Parts: sequence; C-alpha cells; structure tokens
Amino acid sequence: MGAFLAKRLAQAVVVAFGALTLVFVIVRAVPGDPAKLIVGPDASAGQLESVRSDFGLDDPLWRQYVDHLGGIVRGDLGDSWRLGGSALTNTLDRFPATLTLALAALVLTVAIGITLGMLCARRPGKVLDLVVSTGSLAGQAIPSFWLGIVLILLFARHLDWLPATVDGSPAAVLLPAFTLSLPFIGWLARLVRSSALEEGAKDYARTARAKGVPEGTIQYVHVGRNIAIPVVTVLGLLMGNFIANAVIIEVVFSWPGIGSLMVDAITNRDYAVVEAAILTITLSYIVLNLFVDVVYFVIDPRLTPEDA
Amino acid sequence: MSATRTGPPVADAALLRIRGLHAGYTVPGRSGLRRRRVDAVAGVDLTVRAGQTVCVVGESGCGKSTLARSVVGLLEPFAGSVSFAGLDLASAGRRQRRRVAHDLQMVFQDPYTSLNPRMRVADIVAEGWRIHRGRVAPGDHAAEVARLLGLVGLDPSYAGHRLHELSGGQCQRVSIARALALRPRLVVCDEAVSALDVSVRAQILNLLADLQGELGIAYLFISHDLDVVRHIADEVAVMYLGTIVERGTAAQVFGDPQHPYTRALLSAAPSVRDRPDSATEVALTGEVPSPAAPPSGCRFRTRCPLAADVCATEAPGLRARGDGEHPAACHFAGQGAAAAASAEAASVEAASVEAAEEKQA
Amino acid sequence: GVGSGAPRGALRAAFGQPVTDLDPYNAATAVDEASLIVKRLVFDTLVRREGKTLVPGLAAKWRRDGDTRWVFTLRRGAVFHDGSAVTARDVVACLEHTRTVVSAQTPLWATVTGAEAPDDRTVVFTTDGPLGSLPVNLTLLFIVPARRVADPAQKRSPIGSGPFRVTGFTPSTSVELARFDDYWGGRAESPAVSMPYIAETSTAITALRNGDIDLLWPVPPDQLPEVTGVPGIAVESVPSWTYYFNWFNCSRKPFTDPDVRRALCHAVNVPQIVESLFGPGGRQMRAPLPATVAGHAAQEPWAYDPAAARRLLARAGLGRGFTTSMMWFDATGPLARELAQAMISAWAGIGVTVRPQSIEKAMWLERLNSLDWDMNLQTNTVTTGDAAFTIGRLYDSKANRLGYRNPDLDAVLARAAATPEGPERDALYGDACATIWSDAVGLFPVTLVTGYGRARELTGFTPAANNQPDLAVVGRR
Amino acid sequence: MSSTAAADRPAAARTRSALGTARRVPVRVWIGGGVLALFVLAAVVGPVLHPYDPVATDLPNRLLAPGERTEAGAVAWLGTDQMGRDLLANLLAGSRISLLVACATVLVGGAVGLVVGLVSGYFGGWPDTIASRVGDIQLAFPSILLAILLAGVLGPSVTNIVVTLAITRWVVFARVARASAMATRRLDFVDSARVLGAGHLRIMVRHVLPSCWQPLLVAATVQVGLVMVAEASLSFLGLGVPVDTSSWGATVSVGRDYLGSAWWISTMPAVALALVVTAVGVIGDGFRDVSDPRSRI
Amino acid sequence: MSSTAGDGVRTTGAERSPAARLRGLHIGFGGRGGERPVVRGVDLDLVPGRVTALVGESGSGKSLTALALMGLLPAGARVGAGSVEIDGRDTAGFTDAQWRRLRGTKVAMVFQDPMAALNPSFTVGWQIAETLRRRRGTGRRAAREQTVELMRTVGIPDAEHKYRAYPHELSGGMRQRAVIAMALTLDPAVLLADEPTTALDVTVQAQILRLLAARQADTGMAMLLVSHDLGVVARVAQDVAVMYAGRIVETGALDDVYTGPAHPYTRGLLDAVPDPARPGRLVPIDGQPPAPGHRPAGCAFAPRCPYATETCRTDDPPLVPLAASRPGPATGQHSVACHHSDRVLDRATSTEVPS
Ligand SMILES: Nc1ncnc2c1ncn2[C@@H]1O[C@H](COP(=O)(O)OP(=O)(O)OP(=O)(O)O)[C@@H](O)[C@H]1O
Ligand SMILES: Nc1ncnc2c1ncn2[C@@H]1O[C@H](COP(=O)(O)OP(=O)(O)OP(=O)(O)O)[C@@H](O)[C@H]1O
Ligand SMILES: [Mg+2]
Ligand SMILES: [Mg+2]
Repeated sequence: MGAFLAKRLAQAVVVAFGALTLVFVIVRAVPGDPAKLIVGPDASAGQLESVRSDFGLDDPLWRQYVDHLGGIVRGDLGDSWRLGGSALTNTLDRFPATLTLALAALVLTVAIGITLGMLCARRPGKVLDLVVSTGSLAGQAIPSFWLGIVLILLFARHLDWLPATVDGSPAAVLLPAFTLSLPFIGWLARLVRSSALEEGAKDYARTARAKGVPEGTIQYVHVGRNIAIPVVTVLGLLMGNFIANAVIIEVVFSWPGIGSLMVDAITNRDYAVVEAAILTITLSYIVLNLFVDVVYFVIDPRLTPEDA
Repeated sequence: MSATRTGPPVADAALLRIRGLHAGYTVPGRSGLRRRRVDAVAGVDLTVRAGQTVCVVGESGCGKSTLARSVVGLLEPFAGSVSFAGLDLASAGRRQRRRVAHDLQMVFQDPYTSLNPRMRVADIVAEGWRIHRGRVAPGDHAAEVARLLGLVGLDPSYAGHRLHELSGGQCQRVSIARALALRPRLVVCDEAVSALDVSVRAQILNLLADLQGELGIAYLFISHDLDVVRHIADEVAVMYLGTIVERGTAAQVFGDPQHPYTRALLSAAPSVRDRPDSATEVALTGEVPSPAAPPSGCRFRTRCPLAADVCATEAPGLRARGDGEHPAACHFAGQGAAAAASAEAASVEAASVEAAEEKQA
Repeated sequence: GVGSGAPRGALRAAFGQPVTDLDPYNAATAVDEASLIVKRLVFDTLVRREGKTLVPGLAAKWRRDGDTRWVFTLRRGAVFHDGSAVTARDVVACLEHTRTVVSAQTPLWATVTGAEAPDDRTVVFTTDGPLGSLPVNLTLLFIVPARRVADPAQKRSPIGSGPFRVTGFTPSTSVELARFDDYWGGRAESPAVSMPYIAETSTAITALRNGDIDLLWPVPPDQLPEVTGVPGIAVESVPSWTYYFNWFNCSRKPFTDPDVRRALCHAVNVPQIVESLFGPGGRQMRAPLPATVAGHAAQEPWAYDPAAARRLLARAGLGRGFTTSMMWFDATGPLARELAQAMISAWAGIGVTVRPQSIEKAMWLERLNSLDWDMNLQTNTVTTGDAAFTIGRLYDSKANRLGYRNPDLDAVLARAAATPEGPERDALYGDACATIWSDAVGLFPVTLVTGYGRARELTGFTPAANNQPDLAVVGRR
Repeated sequence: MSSTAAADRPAAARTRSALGTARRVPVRVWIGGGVLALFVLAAVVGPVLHPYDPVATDLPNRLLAPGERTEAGAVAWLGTDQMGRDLLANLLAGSRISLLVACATVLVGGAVGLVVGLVSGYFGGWPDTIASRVGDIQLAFPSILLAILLAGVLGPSVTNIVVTLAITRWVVFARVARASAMATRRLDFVDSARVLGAGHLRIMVRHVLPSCWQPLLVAATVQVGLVMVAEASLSFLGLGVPVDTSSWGATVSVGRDYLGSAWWISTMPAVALALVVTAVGVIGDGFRDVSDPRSRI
Repeated sequence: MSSTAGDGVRTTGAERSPAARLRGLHIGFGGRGGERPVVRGVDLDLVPGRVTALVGESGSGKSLTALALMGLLPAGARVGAGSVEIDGRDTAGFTDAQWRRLRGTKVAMVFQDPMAALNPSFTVGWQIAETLRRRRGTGRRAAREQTVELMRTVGIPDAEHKYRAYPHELSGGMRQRAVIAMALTLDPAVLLADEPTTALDVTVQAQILRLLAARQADTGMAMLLVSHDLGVVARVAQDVAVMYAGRIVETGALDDVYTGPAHPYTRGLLDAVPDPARPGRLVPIDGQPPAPGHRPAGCAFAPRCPYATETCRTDDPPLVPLAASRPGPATGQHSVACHHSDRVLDRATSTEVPS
C-alpha cells in the first residue's frame, strides 16, 4: 500500500508538473497584453513598461517560467493584478463554493442515478428502462447553460419555488447542482444498470439463488457490493468532472466559485489567477483520483498492490 | 507418433535442443517499484528429434506454456539456449530468426482465440505466404489453400467462410492448416486438443498422426491429458514447477514411473478403463508452490510422500539410473516401487486433510 | 455568496457589470461604471453632481482665485469610517497620488500643477491655465485617508468617508455595504446595501421579478417588456450618458476619404434600427455626444439614402464596393452584436462587405490601441457628463485614437478646455460636434436609455443618467 | 483420415462469435437512424431549398413566434430570431456547420487518438508511459478550460474550433484504442501471427487495429454528442464560430437572453441538438449491443 | 437410479422412491414463435444413496437439465413440457418463494467454476453462513460455529482462519470445497454437481471427487454428477445416463453401460478414448452434433451413425429397456434409445466399425 501510494504520488507530481507547464505556456500564448488591461487604453508607453516590470511581464519567458516554478515551491503563485492580493488566496477563497456545488451535484447524481439504474436493472427492456436509456442520452445533449436558464425560468420565475440567484439559502444550490448533474445522472444510471445486469448474470448470483436467497437480497447485497467498485471509481471521476464543468454553470447562476473566477481571469489575462485556479482544479482532480485508488483497495478485497 | 509412423525414416539428429532454459515473466515486486523475475521454467533440458513426438505433461501452472512460448520465440529466455536446426534462437538476429520461423510453428489450445475472428479461412491459411514472400506465388494461393484444407480434412469450400461459421474441431483444423502452410519441421502443440470434446479430439489426434506420417513433422506436444499423451508420445517429459522431473519413453514413464510426482499424477488421472483403486492411489496433499518462491532443494518436497531431510537441502538432478534413457529427478528414484509404496503408505497416516477424507470414504 | 450575510432590510441592487476592485486609484477601473457606483457610496468627493448642477460634497464651498487658482473649503464634521477626521492633507495626498497614476482620468488632471493645504480645512489647487472643468473633474476624485492612498489593500477593503462602509467584497461577484452611522450627511436610508453581480440576463430579470433583488439596471432594451407591467415592479428610464459609436479608422484606406465614411453613414437606416432594436431603450443620436451631456449640439441626421451612398462611393472610386471589417466585444453594451449585424446588413446593401469580428475584450483593447482595425464599434460613457471628457479626450490629434487628424478641431478643443463653464464653452464644443459629425469620423447611432427596474416599495430612488444612482437616499416603504 | 470433409457441416447457429452474426437490429436503432438520416438530409439539401443569408437582417420582422407571418406574408414556421431572420433557414444552415464540426472533430481527434492509442497499447513500455502521462495531464486539465484557452490562442474560425475540440478529445479515443490494443495484444491470435513471423506493423494493422474499430466507433458516437455540446458552450463563452457563420450552438447561445420572451430562438436549435445527439447515441448503443453480446439485456 | 421408457414402466428393485424425478422434460429457448428445443423429453430419477452421472458432449443439454431441477433455468429458457418432481411434488407453477424453500434443503447444487460461483466481495465464511442465517434464522454466532464445523468436514484446513478469507485468497481446490460446503449446509436430499472438477487439476480433481463421494455415502443423499469426462464419471458414479442432442440415449448401471454400450453414440464415445491396449488409430465419431434447431427428423445421431438405416432417419427411437437385460447389478435398468441396439451390442467386443 505504501509503495503503491508512493508510485501514485510520483505519477501525480509528474501530472501536476505537466499541467502547470501547460497552463503557463498556453496562457501566455493567448493574445492580449495584460499590461494594457491593467493600465487601460490611455496609458503611455513608459507606464506600460513600469507595469510590465512590476508584474515581471518583461522578463524572457523562460525566466518567468523558472520564477513561476520557484514561486510554486514556496507556495506563491504571484499576485492578481485585477483582484489584488495573492492569486492563491483569491482562488482558495472561492474554492469552497465550487466544492459545495460539486458535492451537491454528486449527491443528486448518486441518489437519482443509482436508484434509477437499479430499478432499470430489475426490469430490463421495460418502459422505465427505455425512458432512462434514451433520456440519459438526451441529458448529455443539452447544453448546460440552456438548461440552467430554462430551469431558472421554470422554477424561479414561473413557479417561484426556488431562488434564481444565490441568496444564501441552502435551496439556492439545488438548481445549479441539478443542472450540473443532469448529464451524469442518466449516465450513472446506465452504468449501474449495465453493471447490475452483468453482475447479476454471473455465476455467484446463481449460487446465491441456489441457496434460496431472495432476489432483492441478491440485487442489493450480493450484486450491490460488487457494483460498488465501478461506481466508486466513477464517483471520484464525477467529482473531478463536476469541479471542472462548474465553469459554465457558475456563470449562469452567478455562483461565486472558482469557475466563474477563472472565466473572469482568462478574459482579463490575469495570469496568476488562471494559473492558481487551474492548479487548484488539477490538484483536486489528482487528489480525487488518488482517493479513489485508495478507496478501491478498501472496498475490493481482490486487489493487491501489484494490481496497481 | 510411434504407433502409426509410416513416413520417411527418422533422422536421428536433434531438431530442437533446449539446454538449461530459464524463462518466465517479470512481475511487480513486493515494493511495487522494482520488477521481479519469476522463472516459470527453471532449468529445462529437452531434445526433440526430427519426426518425433515429445510430450510434456504436468499440472496447471507448472510452466508448460512458458516452455512452448520460449521455444517459438514469443518469450525471451532469461538464460539457457534454445537451438533449432542448429541455429541458436536466443543469439540469432531478427532476420535469421525469421528465416527459421516457417520451420517452427505452433498450434494453440483454444481454436477460437488463436485465429483472428475477423479474417476468412483462406486469409488465415495464406497469411504466412504474405509474410514470407516468394514461397508461394500470390496466384497460387487459392489452389494451395484448397490443397491444405483438403490435407486437414476440410472441404475447400470453407476457404471463404469466417470462423464463427465453423465448429471447434473445424477451427482447430484451420489452425493446423495454417501451421502447415509454411511446411514446418516442428510443430509445438500447446494443449491443442484440450478444448475439444472426446470424439472431436480423436479426429484431431488422428489427423496429427497422419500428417506426421506423411510429412515427417516433429511435435512438441503439451498436454495434461494422460490418456492422450500415452497414446501419441514417443517420449514423455513430466514437468513440475518449472523443472522436468522425469523423462522417458511413453512405456517407461507410464509403465514404470520413477518419480513420486509421476506416480501421483498417474494414479489421480481419471480413466475410463482402469478404475482407481483407493489402496494404491497416491494422494497428493498441500498446494502447488508458486514459481515465484519455489521451495529449496527438491521442488516437489513440500508435497512429496517420500520427502526426507536431504530433499530440503539438495536439488536432485535429472539422473538416469542404469539402463536406458529414463532419468528422474528424485533422490529416491533408484529405490524400487515397493519401497516407494510403503513410504507412501506411511505418509498417508501423516496428518492432513486428505487422510481425514480417506477415513471417511 | 451573493447577498448571503446581507442583513434584513438591506437594499439589494444589481448592476449589469461586475465590480472587480474598489481601489479609487486603480487605473483599470478609473472610469468603470460598476466600481464607480460603489465608490460613490463608500467615498466622498469634494464636489458632487446632482442632476445638471454641482453641489457641495466634502467641500462646503469653493471659489476661483484668479485664472489658475481654485480654493476649496472643507466642511466640518466629516470623518472616515475608521473614525479619523477628513483633513485638507488627505485631499492633497489624494490629488498628488492620482496624478501619478496613468488612467482614463489622466487628461483631466493634466493641467493641475499642484495642491496645497494651508490649514486643515482649506485646499488650494493651482493649474497651468484656466481650467473651467476642475469642479466637474473633482466629482471623480475620491478622498481616502492620506496614509492609505497607495495601500494595495484598498482593492478589497477600502476606507472612505461616504455613507456606507464595505463589509464584504467578492470580486466580480458581490459587494456588501453597511450604513456608516457617522456620515456627515445624515444616516443613509437603508441599513445595508448588497450588490450582487448577475451575469445572465434571464437570471437577473427573474431575480427582479421574484423579489430576490430590489433594483436592477440597466434593464437591456429587449428585456423591458419582461418587467413592465409586472405587479410590484416599477420601471423608470432616463437617457444615459452612454452611447454607441462606430469609428472609422481614418488613417486606413478607404476610410481616409471622408466621402467613403459619409457613404457608410448614408447607408444605414438608423431610425429603423433604433426603433426596432432598442425601442424605448435608445434614442437616435444627433451629435457625437448624448443629448443630455453638457456641450451637446444637435446636428442634421444623416439621411437614409442608399442611392446617395452609392454615388459617394462611386465618386471615391469604389463604385463596386469594397471589403472591410468591424471589430467589437460583445460585452461592450446591450445588443452590440445585433447592432453590428444590422449595420453590416445595411452596408451589404451598398456593396460593402464587412467581416464581423466579435473578439475578446483583451484583444479588442490591444487592437484598439495600436489602431489595428478598420471599424470599431463600442459604447462610451461620458463619465463626467461633460463634453470635455469625451470629445476633448478622444478626437484630439495627439490622442490619435482613430487616426483622425484635424488641426482646426484641435484648436477649437484647446480653446474649449480653457474656457470656464458658460455659453462660450458650449458654443465651442458645439462647433466641435459639428466638425466631427460632418467629417463622419464615425457613425453615432444611439444613446442608451437606462431602464431601471425596481421594487415599487423602494422610496427616494432617482434614476441617474450616469448609471450611478445615489443609493444612500433609497429606502423602503 | 477417418473424419472426412463431407462429415463436417457448418454449425449454422454458433453463438460463440458475435462477429458477423446478423442479430436483429432493435427498433430503437431504426428510429435513431431515421432521425439522423433526416437531419443529414436536411443539412445537405435544406440550405439549397431554403437558403439562409446570415448577413441579411430584417429588423421589422424580429422575434416573430413560430407560425407567424412576416410583413412580406411568408410564414415563419419556426419563428424569426432577434435579427428578423427566419429560424428554420438558420437551423438548416446551422445543421451543416454543427454536423461538420462534430464529424470533423471526431475524425481528427479519433485519428490522432487511434494512432497514439494503438502504438502505446501495442508496444507498452516507454511509448505507453509517455502517452499515458500526457493523457493524464490533459485529463487532469479541465477540457472546457483547455478549449477556452485554445480558442483564445487560435482565434475564431470553424477550422480552429475543430482543432480546439479535437485537441481536447483525442485522449478519450487514445484511451479506448489503447485498451483494445492492449487486450488484443494478449490474445492468442496475435501470438500466432508472431509465430508465423509477422512484423509489428503487420500485426498492428492486420490484427490489432480491426479490434479497435468497434470500441472506437462506440466512443465516437458518444463524442459526437459531447462535441456538439462543447461547441455550444464555446459560443456561450463568446469563443464559438464567427458571427457570420450559423451553428446550432451559436444560435442556442445568442438566443438564450430571449428564453423568457422568445423561447423558440434558443429552444429550437437545442431540441435539434438533443435529437441528433440522442439519435447518434441510440445508434451507438445498438452498435455496442450488436458487437458485444454480453451487454445485451 | 431408474429410467422409464416413454410409458413409464417402473423398474423392479428395492431402492427407495426417488428424491427428484424428471418426466418427459422439454426445455426450449426463444419462446416467441421460433422455439429452439434444447432438451427434449428427458426422464431421470435421482434415488437416495446413489450417484447418477449425466454424460454427453458439450451443448447436449446436461447443464440445463440440472438447472431445471433447481428451478434456475437461464433467462429465455422455458420448460416446454414434462414435469420436474421434487420430493414427490410437481413443481409446475411454483412461485419464486416456493422454489426458494426447496433450494438448499431438497436440492442443492455445486457449480463448475468455483471462482465464479463465489462472490468475490464477501468472505467465504460469510457466504456459507448466509444460508444458515437466512434460511434457518440461525444466530450470528451459532451460524459461524456451524460454518466452521462444516468447512472442516469438507476438508478445509485451518477453517477458523479461512472463514475470514476472501475467495481469491484460496486455491481452486479450496474454493471448490467451500462451494461444496455451501451446497451441503442444509443437508439437501439431492445434490446436483455440474462439472464440479472441470476447472481443476487432475490431482485436485481426484481429491474433490473423493470428497463428494464420501459426503454422498455419509448422508445417503441422491446425487447427480454432470460431466463430459467419461473418466471422472467412472470414478464416482453407480449409474450413468448418456445424453445426445437433448435426449438421453442410453442409461443404466455404470458397468453395464461402459462394458456393453448399446447405443452407437455411447460406443463411439468410449472408443474415442485412447486405449493403451489398442494402440494405433483412434476411432472417432465422424462429424459433429447437430445445432439445436437444426436437428434432423428421426434419430438425432443418424447422420453420424454407422448403423443408421432409413428408419433411423424418420423415426426417433424411444428409450426402452434392453430386451435381454444383462445379468448383473439390479440397481440400474439398462435402457437405450436405438433401433439397432442389438447390432451395436453384438459388435461390442469387436473393434471394427461397420462401414
Ligand atoms: N504473463 C504472465 N505474467 C506473470 N506470470 C505468468 C504469466 N503467465 C503465466 N505466468 C505464471 O507462470 C507460471 C507458468 O505458467 P504456464 O502458463 O507456463 O503454465 P502451464 O503449465 O501452461 O499451465 P496450464 O496447464 O494452466 O496452461 C504460472 O505460475 C503462471 O502463474
Ligand atoms: N442462456 C442461453 N441462451 C441461449 N442458449 C443457451 C443458453 N444456455 C444454453 N444454451 C444452449 O442450450 C444448449 C444446451 O446447453 P447446456 O449448457 O445444457 O449444455 P451442456 O451439455 O451443459 O454443455 P457443456 O458441456 O458445454 O456445459 C446448448 O446448445 C446451448 O447453446
Ligand atoms: Mg498452458
Ligand atoms: Mg454445462
């Protein structure tokens, strides 16, 4: 386990490093001069120069890169020119909101997805099954910003059940979380359904039947335990997906998370914030993956470190 | 095959010579970082002469397939040499090796997985000619395929079929036709008939025997089915945990087994004809050790009814005693069967699950 | 989160753009409406604008002392949010600091040569010539404690002497303000103000209709029907100081030829576009300035006459039309994309092919500054409500903002800048308007009418032309 | 030989191998295929029959509801958009771009992914390690953000959108191809080809590649949908197709402000998008079921 | 065991009444119109105290026959006709709950692949104890004790410790013992063993077969041993039934059938096994079994049969007791479904096959 973790950590470091480099390069490849955004269109050339040197924008790229890496080692990702203060602090201030949203979406996905999947697996080929399998495809096809607005119009404007914006009440998370999770609910339901059917057709289920175990017990205990493994893996990935996909939903719902921060930072060429935000997302993705690997070990008795 | 050989006279030269072969796999080590070598084949010497059938028998996991795979070059040996027709395959370059490739073919256990399900029978059979250009002119492929299919007892009209339209026995025939297409001198058959039903198995065994008769092919035949081995083998090698523990002609090994493992194997094998007699049955206890951590000394000692102190310290070599070529790797191989039997009987008392069962039975 | 933590009874007001920082001297937001709204609640200025007139702010009174001196006397009893008194030294420090920062405000202070504080309550400004607009300009100089002028912490938690203090600020998301009880002008009506930023129009409209927010502005012209006639919501409109212009790059062919520019102006049916696209949300422009801005002088609108346009093009040797491009960024104003498309469609009618270039703001800025464009569509706000801010700043040859050079105009603008408020100054800017209009340096289609949607229960609300309503006097019934 | 050819008859109903077995195609797949065919047809001939000029605006007729008549008396079957252009014509023109972008992206991403996945899955070792790590890095990097940044770097054009989206997608295909290549590499028939003396290239192309097609196609059907949605999302963020090009995603995006008042502008293309994606998905499902007997109900 | 001919003539013999009985069992796939018959009219009696072997080629319907006795036919399979009687009761129209009550107590089953038959996510002990807890309501502790005891009886060493082991931690042989223990938990009256040793090595196979035989002898239950391996059958069974293409073509006491096969197919099977006493060419059965749904009219074996005549191609022979029942053990009536059993028997000693 220890060795396995070490190996995974080493991989994670490589991945994080690669992601960092990628952001660094690509952010700087995007045309648009942050200095001009900082000082506005009326600035003189001298003024631009001084801003550039303040933010280290006049150094050669490799130098900036080295400084950047050095900064990361010290936990310093630079300052946001736009928001003031450390980019990392700005990002971390926003992270809990994104996490809340992602978690809420995860809870919705799991609750609805697993229930639907299990129901479909009990009666494959029946109406519910067809509706869910077709619906899940359609769910992935709906642009989330469109869905978000439609939901707002429906539940906030016409029915007035839920707030349209973040008003501090727990109900405010429902619409964005649902919008975020919809494409994945059907997807998870399908995964659960097909795993349940696949597992249910395995010999061990027949063995349990031969022992006289009732069908419900077989599905939820015998099969359920085995489905847990693919499902848990998927949940970690889902969580990562949610954090990343929150970008658009946060904009639609004015959710004060890391996604809307990042869109704003990209538009305004606030390099430090873009880097800090992407680093945060990437790291959380990596950590989630590690977590999933560990959980895997805990719930799947078959695995040994050599399976890693 | 001894019983039916009618073909060309057997040249006494060794076609395949395996010396001190170590082969196997690397697996992630305990630490998960460094990889560890597992010698699934640990020091095997074996010779196959032209036109001869050599059988390797042994329990699952003893390294039979590993041996076969290193012979045909699918696996790089860790140590030792495999030389075919005088060419040392391990030291040969890719080109040299390709030159003997057609002389050395293999038939796999599962006819369905060893043939590409997406190809037509004709393409499967002709694939070798496309790789080794110049052996059969492209224009002659169709005719040659038809001839080969006829040779293995398939109607040439099958050339255009796909595998899923064929039965297991027919697939195995295609597999054999494919191996024969390059006119090999040695065919390695790894459990080539194990997946087949008895009646089909008999058809294929007959076919192999006929081909040997007609074309003088040598077989390295791997099986765990003793009935089959006894029927076709010129020579038998019994394998246990990566090593050969006994070798001899079929008559020698089956009629006068020297190694306790051979005896156990023979008595455990189900047979239609001789019902086992629980009095003479040699029951093995314990589990097969992993090739990753073989026991010290004699590899069989952990399950051996005859095991003594010497077995733990000293690995018995594969030694021939006195007359003939019938070596066995056992410290007690020289002792008569009676002595062995009494030792075995004594060991039965010695604890273990099996003993408990025996009493109940 | 947005509005979370806002106390009961707080005024919830949503503006159409995000507030990104609260530093009164940050160049990037010096004329940014969203932050100005908040800054006006948090900070004081010496002079304030009420409607068309200037009224005392921190300065109780002021006078001109000769051509180059202005004397301002501060009022008693003004204190900063941290309890310290507002002194003349603070004002001087603020002015000195703002002159070191290059921003859109820089030209406003260019002629101010210094400021002194002879005593705690007197500030003396000296200028290098007569500067009639100084009191107007001072409506943009926010006063902070002298020790904080250069403090970067101001971006997040500034200290001012205004009616509200900042209790929470999430950039681009929300600002939370609480009433400052020691405000010299008396306590604000609302105990608190919460200003969420709602990016999506539909979400914002819904929030207003549901009562999630009390005030929303500007309501995009297209969305006005969505809030008019809704029970509990009142809609008020006021012509704003914000307007659209489409500049021609006068240094680039074929726009170097005024006839080509005029042809393009004739080709667009501006009244129809304003009518069907903006409706009550816009007014056709008759000058390169909104009609409500000081210095505006109405001109004869360009007739919609495609035939004339063709003739002009033919005269310029472009009888078969030409291909050019137009750049803008979508967020520049409401219906920007639609306006662009409507104009492009009109130009297609006279054989001019225009490639639409809807680009990101950062790139737009980059290209704008380097004059790397054919046509540029954008909104502009006369932040001070005075022609000097716009015309004086943009059309000067030295500014070279659109490749247009006209020494006569430069002279007129220079004279206007030196003239104190009054009919003479207005006449000079009127001349400038006429020149800019007839030279067709740009097409000026529409002044925006800001629609304010508010809960009917709000009291004391007055819509503001500069999009910066005074929320301190807004209460709740 | 005792057994003769005459005695061997093909076992007609072998269930062992699913390949080529003409299993019954479910009704769902027919419906999906029909819907897709309809849209493809519309994309091909629609713009010819009902042309759309993205430049020509018609402000007096803006925001007409479906079925209303324009001033000229023509019926706007799906209504008009905020510029008074006919929405039906817009959708027909948009279907071309949307389908084109989706297909091109999947083709480009799929081709790159296939090659990378095949090589890394077949050879393993360091090529695999490198490809896997690069894939990890990209997967850890949120794809929509990568798309935003790339779209910013490349600037707005249909080609650039294809490039952008293909870059964010190739990993998925690479993973799928790698998984099949790795699974196939272990199969006996690959070994048997090697015993015949076949080289790596031959084995990859003749034996490993064919087994990658099916999973790749199934993955492609999923990706087509995701790509179309991603294109819409880029439009939402202002990085979509150029203004004078019409695509469903762009129309959904610009019409969203009117969802409260003129719902049809954004909803019609969204429905079209959902229909096509669902149809493709249903076909993909059917394809998977036919190719993988285990996943049958 | 005893078999009856079509009209149900009971054999003599003093054996107890069968614990399970199949009569004219038909099983088919794909009910909707295109029925594909797979098992066609199987009669089988499982008698307490005896081991009956069901042998035949792959796909001949052995497993389905056994599964029908458990009420566990796979999805899509239907019992078309005939009856499954367990403990004297016809199970036709049994509900799920009724079947559940029979399973484990009246009939239990040992499956072929011990790895697949065990749930990988639960400990072996839990899986064995589950039967006790759910069916008998035994308490946690008691169930555990009984389970450990049971594991010991089937020869799992160190049972206390192995109780907590997961299936993957056990060797194939140990797993199969666990599966056997699971089947024996409730002392079933009939034990069905479907290829219980196919996945195992010869030496382990021998151990498991001995164990099964020992348990069966101890408890006196009836046992059905399904196998395609004639050698395995020879080790354990007393009676044997040979299946071909969904029918039982020959049945009788093991010795009778092995030494004097009366059906050409049985003969073919036995001849196809290499015999050291008869070196040289093997004698295979030509051709291959027909696919279900493509069976010829008449005797299904006719196309491969060296004895086949015109009658065979039109009339499917019934399973009838051999006219001159051979002297020998009285337990199994030797019956055969062949028009030419006499000719087959006559040549039983000859190695030549008629051409
Ligand atoms: N790819 C592999 N990686 C690691 N170990 C392997 C691999 N393949 C086989 N082994 C191990 O090598 C040993 C020998 O395997 P091999 O396949 O040669 O046995 P075998 O005698 O052919 O068995 P069987 O009769 O089951 O085919 C076994 O212990 C097996 O677990
Ligand atoms: N789930 C199923 N769906 C369709 N056909 C099936 C199914 N299970 C079995 N069959 C068919 O029923 C026939 C009999 O199957 P069965 O499993 O009883 O054979 P068997 O004698 O046990 O063979 P084996 O020795 O291979 O286990 C076979 O032809 C098989 O193709
Ligand atoms: Mg093997
Ligand atoms: Mg079976």
